[in-house]
Amino acid sequence: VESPLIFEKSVPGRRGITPPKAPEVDLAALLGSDNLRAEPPKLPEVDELTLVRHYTGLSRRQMGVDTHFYPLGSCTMKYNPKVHEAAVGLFADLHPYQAPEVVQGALQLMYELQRDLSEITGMDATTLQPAAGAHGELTGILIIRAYHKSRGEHEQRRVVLVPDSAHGSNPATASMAGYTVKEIASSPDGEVDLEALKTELGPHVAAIMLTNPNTLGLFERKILAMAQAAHRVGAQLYYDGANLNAVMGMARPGDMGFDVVHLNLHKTFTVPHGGGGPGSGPVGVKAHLAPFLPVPQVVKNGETYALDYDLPHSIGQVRSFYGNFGALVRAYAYIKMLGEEGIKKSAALAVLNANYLKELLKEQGYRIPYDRTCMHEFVAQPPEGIRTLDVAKGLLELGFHPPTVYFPLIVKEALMVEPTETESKETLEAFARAAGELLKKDKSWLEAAPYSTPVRRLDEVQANRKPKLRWNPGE
Amino acid sequence: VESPLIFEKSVPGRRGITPPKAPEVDLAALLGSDNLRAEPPKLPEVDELTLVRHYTGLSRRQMGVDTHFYPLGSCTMKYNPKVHEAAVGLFADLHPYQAPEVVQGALQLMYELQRDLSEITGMDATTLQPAAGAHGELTGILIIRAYHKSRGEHEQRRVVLVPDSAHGSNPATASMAGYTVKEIASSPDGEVDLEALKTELGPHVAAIMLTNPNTLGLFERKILAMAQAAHRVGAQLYYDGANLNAVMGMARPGDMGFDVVHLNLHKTFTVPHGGGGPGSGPVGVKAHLAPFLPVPQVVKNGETYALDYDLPHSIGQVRSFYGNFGALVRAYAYIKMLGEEGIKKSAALAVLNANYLKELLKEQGYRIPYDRTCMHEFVAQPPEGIRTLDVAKGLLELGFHPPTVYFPLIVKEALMVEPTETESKETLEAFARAAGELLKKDKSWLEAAPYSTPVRRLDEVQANRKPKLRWNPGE
Amino acid sequence: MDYTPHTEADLESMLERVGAKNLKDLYRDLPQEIVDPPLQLDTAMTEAELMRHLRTLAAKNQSANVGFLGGGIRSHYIPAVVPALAARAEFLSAYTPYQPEASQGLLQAIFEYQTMISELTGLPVANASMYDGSTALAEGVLLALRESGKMRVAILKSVHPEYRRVVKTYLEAIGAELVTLTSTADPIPPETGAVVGQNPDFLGTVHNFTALAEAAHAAGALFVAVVDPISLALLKPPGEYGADVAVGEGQPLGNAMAFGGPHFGFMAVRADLVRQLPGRLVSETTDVEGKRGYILTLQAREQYIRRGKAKSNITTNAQLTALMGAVYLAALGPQGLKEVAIRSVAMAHALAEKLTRIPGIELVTPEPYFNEFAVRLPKGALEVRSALARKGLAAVTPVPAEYGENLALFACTEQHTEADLDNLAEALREVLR
Amino acid sequence: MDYTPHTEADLESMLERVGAKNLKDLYRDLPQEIVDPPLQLDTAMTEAELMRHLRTLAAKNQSANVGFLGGGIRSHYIPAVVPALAARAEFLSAYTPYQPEASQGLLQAIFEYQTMISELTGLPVANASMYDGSTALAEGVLLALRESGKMRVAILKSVHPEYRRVVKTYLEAIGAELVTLTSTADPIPPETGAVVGQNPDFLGTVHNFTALAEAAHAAGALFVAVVDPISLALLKPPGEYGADVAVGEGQPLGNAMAFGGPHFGFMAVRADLVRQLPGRLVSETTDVEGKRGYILTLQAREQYIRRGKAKSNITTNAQLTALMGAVYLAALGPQGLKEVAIRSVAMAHALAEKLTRIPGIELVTPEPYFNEFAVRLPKGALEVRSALARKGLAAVTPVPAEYGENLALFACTEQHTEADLDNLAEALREVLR
Repeated sequence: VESPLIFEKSVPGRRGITPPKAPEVDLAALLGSDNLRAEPPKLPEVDELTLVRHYTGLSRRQMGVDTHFYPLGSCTMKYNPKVHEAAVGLFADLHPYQAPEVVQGALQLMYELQRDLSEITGMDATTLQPAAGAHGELTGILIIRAYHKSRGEHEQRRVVLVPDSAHGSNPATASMAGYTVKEIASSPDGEVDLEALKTELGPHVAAIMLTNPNTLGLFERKILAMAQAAHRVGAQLYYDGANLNAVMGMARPGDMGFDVVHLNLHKTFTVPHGGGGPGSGPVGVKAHLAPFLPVPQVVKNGETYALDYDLPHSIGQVRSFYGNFGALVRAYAYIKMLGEEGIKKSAALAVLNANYLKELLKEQGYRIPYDRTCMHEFVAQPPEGIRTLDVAKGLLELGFHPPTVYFPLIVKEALMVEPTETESKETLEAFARAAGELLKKDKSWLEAAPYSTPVRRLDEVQANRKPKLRWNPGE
Repeated sequence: VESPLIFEKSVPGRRGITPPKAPEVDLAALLGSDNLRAEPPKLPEVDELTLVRHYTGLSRRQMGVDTHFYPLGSCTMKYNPKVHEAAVGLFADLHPYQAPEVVQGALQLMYELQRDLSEITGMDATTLQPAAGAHGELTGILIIRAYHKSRGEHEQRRVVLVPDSAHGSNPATASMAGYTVKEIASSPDGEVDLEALKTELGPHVAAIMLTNPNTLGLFERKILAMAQAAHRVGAQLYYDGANLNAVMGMARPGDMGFDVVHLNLHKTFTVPHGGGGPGSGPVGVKAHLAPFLPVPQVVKNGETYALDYDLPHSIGQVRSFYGNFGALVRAYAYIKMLGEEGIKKSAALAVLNANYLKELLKEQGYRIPYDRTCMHEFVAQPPEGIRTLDVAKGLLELGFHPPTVYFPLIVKEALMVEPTETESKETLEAFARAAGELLKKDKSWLEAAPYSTPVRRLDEVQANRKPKLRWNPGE
Repeated sequence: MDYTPHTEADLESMLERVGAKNLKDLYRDLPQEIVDPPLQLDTAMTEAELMRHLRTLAAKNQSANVGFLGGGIRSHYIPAVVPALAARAEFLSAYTPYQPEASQGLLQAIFEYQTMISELTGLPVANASMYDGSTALAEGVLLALRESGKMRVAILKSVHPEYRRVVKTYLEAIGAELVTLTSTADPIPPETGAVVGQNPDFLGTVHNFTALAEAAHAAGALFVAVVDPISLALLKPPGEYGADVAVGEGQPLGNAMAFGGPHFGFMAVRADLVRQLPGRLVSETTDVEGKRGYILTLQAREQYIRRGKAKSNITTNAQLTALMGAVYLAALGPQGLKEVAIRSVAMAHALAEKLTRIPGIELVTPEPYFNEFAVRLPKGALEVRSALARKGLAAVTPVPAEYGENLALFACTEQHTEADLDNLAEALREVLR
Repeated sequence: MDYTPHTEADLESMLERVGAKNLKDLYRDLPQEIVDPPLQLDTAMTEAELMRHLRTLAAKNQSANVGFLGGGIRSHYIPAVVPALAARAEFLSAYTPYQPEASQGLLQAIFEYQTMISELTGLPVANASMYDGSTALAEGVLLALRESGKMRVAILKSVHPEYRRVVKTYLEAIGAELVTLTSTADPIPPETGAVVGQNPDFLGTVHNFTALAEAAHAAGALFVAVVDPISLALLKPPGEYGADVAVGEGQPLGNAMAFGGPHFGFMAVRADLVRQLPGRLVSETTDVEGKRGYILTLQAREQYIRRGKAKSNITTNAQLTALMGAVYLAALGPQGLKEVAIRSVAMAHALAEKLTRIPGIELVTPEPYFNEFAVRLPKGALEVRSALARKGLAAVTPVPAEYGENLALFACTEQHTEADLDNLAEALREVLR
């Protein structure tokens, strides 16, 4: 076996870390003999060197932004500054139930971050509690729900409108909040069809969830009109912050007319994705929604920071404690280092990189279904007859992580490309050259790629039909 | 180019880290216009992400103990505990010229380490100043030199005796200290020929430098007699600590009769080798040599620790400040965690692993020129007709770092194998299987190996004839 | 400073290529009245200035390391290998492993993690992680309601109050009802789809939930157990006392307290519930050459495939912190974890004995308890907590008034020594004098 | 605890295989009277106990970060990328790259480092590193003596006193003589093989060594320059003023102060001196497929090949800390390094102005000076250093009496702010009051 499981390296009686000596105690007496487990859990038994080699070895079978260009559309795989990891270390030993007077530094950081995120999004108040983007979505939709409830309109407003190009988390969130989801078709220019939207709008609509720029990388140019139309019928406008990186500081959701916005700190604000989290999904709201934010909020009384649980209209709590504090430290560090100019410049260069790469890919023979100035990302298609999946696997072989594939659903064979602002011109050019080179390869080469990755194409059908979700001894 | 140089990734005007803003100053006025350089140094100009990808990429073109079994004889490539890196971080911000009363923790650590190393080696006093093993050798030999000088015997004692199996650093050190080196042949059993040694001994001999166990991995069984013979003629017995791991705590150089010992903290005491240092080479001495130790020594006055420069007979200073303090922290941590039992057990298991692997390799067809109970390492030879170099390169192909090759010089086609105590039985067995597998390979396969490393066999002759020692722009 | 690599020359040639006059011109499609607003942010810092500023902030905090605070987050020792390995750049800077050929490292690590959680909980299937313990519980409860087709949840009052608040928020969203049971003997209300108990509970008591799980099943409900992962080294796993779903907070497994997050939640279920699971799952499979490999599976449950019909909206979970949990479990092994648990238990019992010798302090947690217990203090808990903080001690987890007046939790870990306990007792004696 | 993986079963089967009764039996060949002596060592600690113990020790130290101490070691800011990249496990846990196919990462990094040192010093060849600045100087002087065939070294008194002490130790070993010059105008004694000057010197003064180098050459000696790497962002490189050998201390390049070590020394020489160089050298070459690669070269200079005839006994050098230096230089780039240097210079001059306004303090460093300067204090330097330490300030590098009474150095870096300078001046004023 090339990469044995840690369980397959386990040897009975072998030890890694030894904790401080446990005293002799009568566990049955202390805990009740009925309550004790008969068999210990079959955890791996390995020495420390074996442990180190195992996980170091696994890391070497893994691509990341630190090793490869990783232009995953809608994921904002920008560089995660190393200084943030040092920053987090300064706040590791704090317990959420310490007395507030001995965690003033942590509270100050959260307070300032609430304020700075409100400023960057153009909102009036922000909660840092949600643990990820989708969690922020749920929080935001629950705030809207509570708002309608407070006005006695909850029973009447049972529909959430979502464009057909939206991230799947939008309709999933609306469902989790008990709403009926209604999809709005995109118009041929890739934007929300304003007239179609207006047709669906009415006093039965609780909210419209929009991503702007949308998942095609296009800015919704009629956004002000959409906001007006929504507000005219009392619907709330929800901003999915997945694509905020395009307009970070350059155009604020609040100024576009949005009432609620969630942010993905792990996309826009450089919290490392970590292979799928932890992220952080703060939610900003306009003043009329502030009373419904989750508890606690961080407040400042004179020179002292405190946790305020006394918000009678709050939707309650969406997570234990105060959110993913470690992620907040990183986002705080990022904002403090960039300042106004750096934030705006980063957004604009994300847009420049995307447009530049779009031109290069076009030149290499890729189709651009919506070919106008894009924002931070764009959608491309391989030439007729070549499958997107094969392009993705071919890119892996040439040393690039592929873009997002087969999303958004409204574009066939979509490649959603988001280079981010931290990539250099040379990297974009190298990627475009590789993407072009693929189109000249034998079809059979392409269909069997990749070749030199730790494994080659995997049998997904087998995994779905007969999932094997854990190791079993003796197999 | 598969792995471009950082210079080849450089783009004029590109920036990585930005320091705090420099004020406008008239440099010519402040520093003298004559003193200013005309051209800036051509350092790389890269952004932070390019920097990160570059060095992360280089690390992925590198083997280490954390990735591979690395049984380099005489190098003691044992596991370097991760906790030591955390430990060092606690002492990073100390300046060597701080007032002693505000660095009492650092001084206490050094004081205790001096004491513990003396205890483990059976010596009376220890200096922590030497920066590496060879540096410790120089220090030790200079101490011996100063001792003879103090007795008026320096002019008469101009010879240092060194066995022919010794590390090259021994004769090199003796030369650096102005001595004439005289080699002693090994006897057929691989040990120093006691009679030959006695013949060479006399009032002209300043010191004998011995490694024990020696570089064949054999304990010098006549060590007590050798010490007696040396002392009888007034010569000092020097212990090269490169192989201390075999007897760490189990048999002390001081008890064997040695007068001076240097340690390689980066071998025996788990300081990471770091690709060739920094290491640390403390030197322990018997009481009669203590007055000659370098300055400063760390001393304890009551409850206070201090640096003592007042040693009138000292050889002086061999390095700025107090040695490689960061390495000392790691060694200190190691000793505190192991304690007496752990230290002895580690040594004994290093010996057990070596003997076990010796048996396995023998079984696979390797020749063992000195086949008796070895210490922490042993010397093997491939079967007649197979070159050691090819075995080494074949092992690389099979995922193992090879042993030390072509050393010691007194064994033809030597493979010096030191598994260390931190390797598991399974790893030793896997290595032996691979070593055996190689012997069954086609000769042509073996002679052309390795195949899948980042580069294949390199042209060493070209590098020696026409060394290219730096990158030059435009090449 | 920022992290963009663009030189002046780059800017010029790239802008020309894309046909824009300047950076702002890239935003020409937008309503111009909203473009480039002034922002009230602090002046940009260099890295050196940032770190100095953060050190100043950090100096305004007191370390709670080796403290006695609990309530779901505890100060266990984190072996240095855990952050050293989990922080490998490839893990840190990777996305969710959608391209399996590029992500075997993470995928294998998740597969191993799933196995470890399955072993701890005694349930056959675990997902790749949840945000934290509280949201894992909320999702576990939603799963039970989906499976049972009912809209009522009965939760023991002894479940962590913050967890109950989070569940309440989630249930309100779908109009389901949350009923609080004050005892395991309370009858289960009709139409209940999920019964929830915590073990050890919020006040530290260890339960035998066998009867409760049976009652839940008899009522047509699923039994959802909230468990502490370290306790599972010693205690009967939820799979053995009839839990259909087990969830918990992963922080004690090698994650820094970090003022409450990020950590990870875990979730394990009965085999037949696998297609109801929220979140990611990794399966073993083979590649075209027959080589073993790992891949995300059963993605039809997830939002990016199933959209409005997904089992949950969860997307990003807590992979890196879950990886830390896995490294921790592998570093300790079954014996190490057991020793951590035993020492924590022993220290907690020793501390309870010392504290209850102080006049005015009485133990209120029913026995048997594990590594944490509640006492009644003769003064308000917040006041005592502050007084101890002034002595440099992190202790006294305040207990909400619904459990009684002036209650406080004390938690012990394997880090504590007898001297630590004496020191706390002495300080508490002084504070209460 | 220890780091051995052997289980009881392993021990049993392995001992049997090697024919030993028990572990002690492996030492049966040794004189039994010396085997297994009792050792007086502290009781073994677990990792948790160790870290707690070390934190206690660390708490007895005061941080010198952003302090004003100098004398070769300074508190420059270390960008987080530097330790993050240099500490990659593959670098940390590798040996000297004797097997080039397994070590291209390190070999390429060293090749790049050699190039950077060559660029900084203006000399064409740099080795892979030395232990530190002082031993690099000692080895540089030995090189000059080998090359010149002479046995006398003339060193300016303004060279760091610790460096002079180390050189003295090395020279005594071979019976060579060390002569101290009090000024660059002093005549060079006959039979001198090496003339040594430091720039900026120990007291901070910047020199134009062109005339001295010429004089050295005229006398048949090599000129060895000791230089500060950060100063070389602004100052004329030694290769331009006639230095044959340039050496220096690498600590300011991204290495923590660490109470004085480990850091690295660097050494660069004229092209024709390459075969006299001590230590390791990496050369570019090609592999059997013509692919570019890197390899250790000219190993015939080294001890493990040449034994008694080697150029030095140096073996282990300071590869990892030199790598930190390389990462630092690449992170800053020419512009960043220049800005670090300029701000350090500006702050030092501003501080000198503030300090010399304090009654009783006078500047003694001759101008021009760089980032460090000496003043005469109205009190003993040790006393003042302690008084400032009590105020939490790390300042006042004591200057040996051979340079004058009551002298102290003050060093500035780019980390300092105007407020830091005012704060120090104010504290010093109070201390001297």
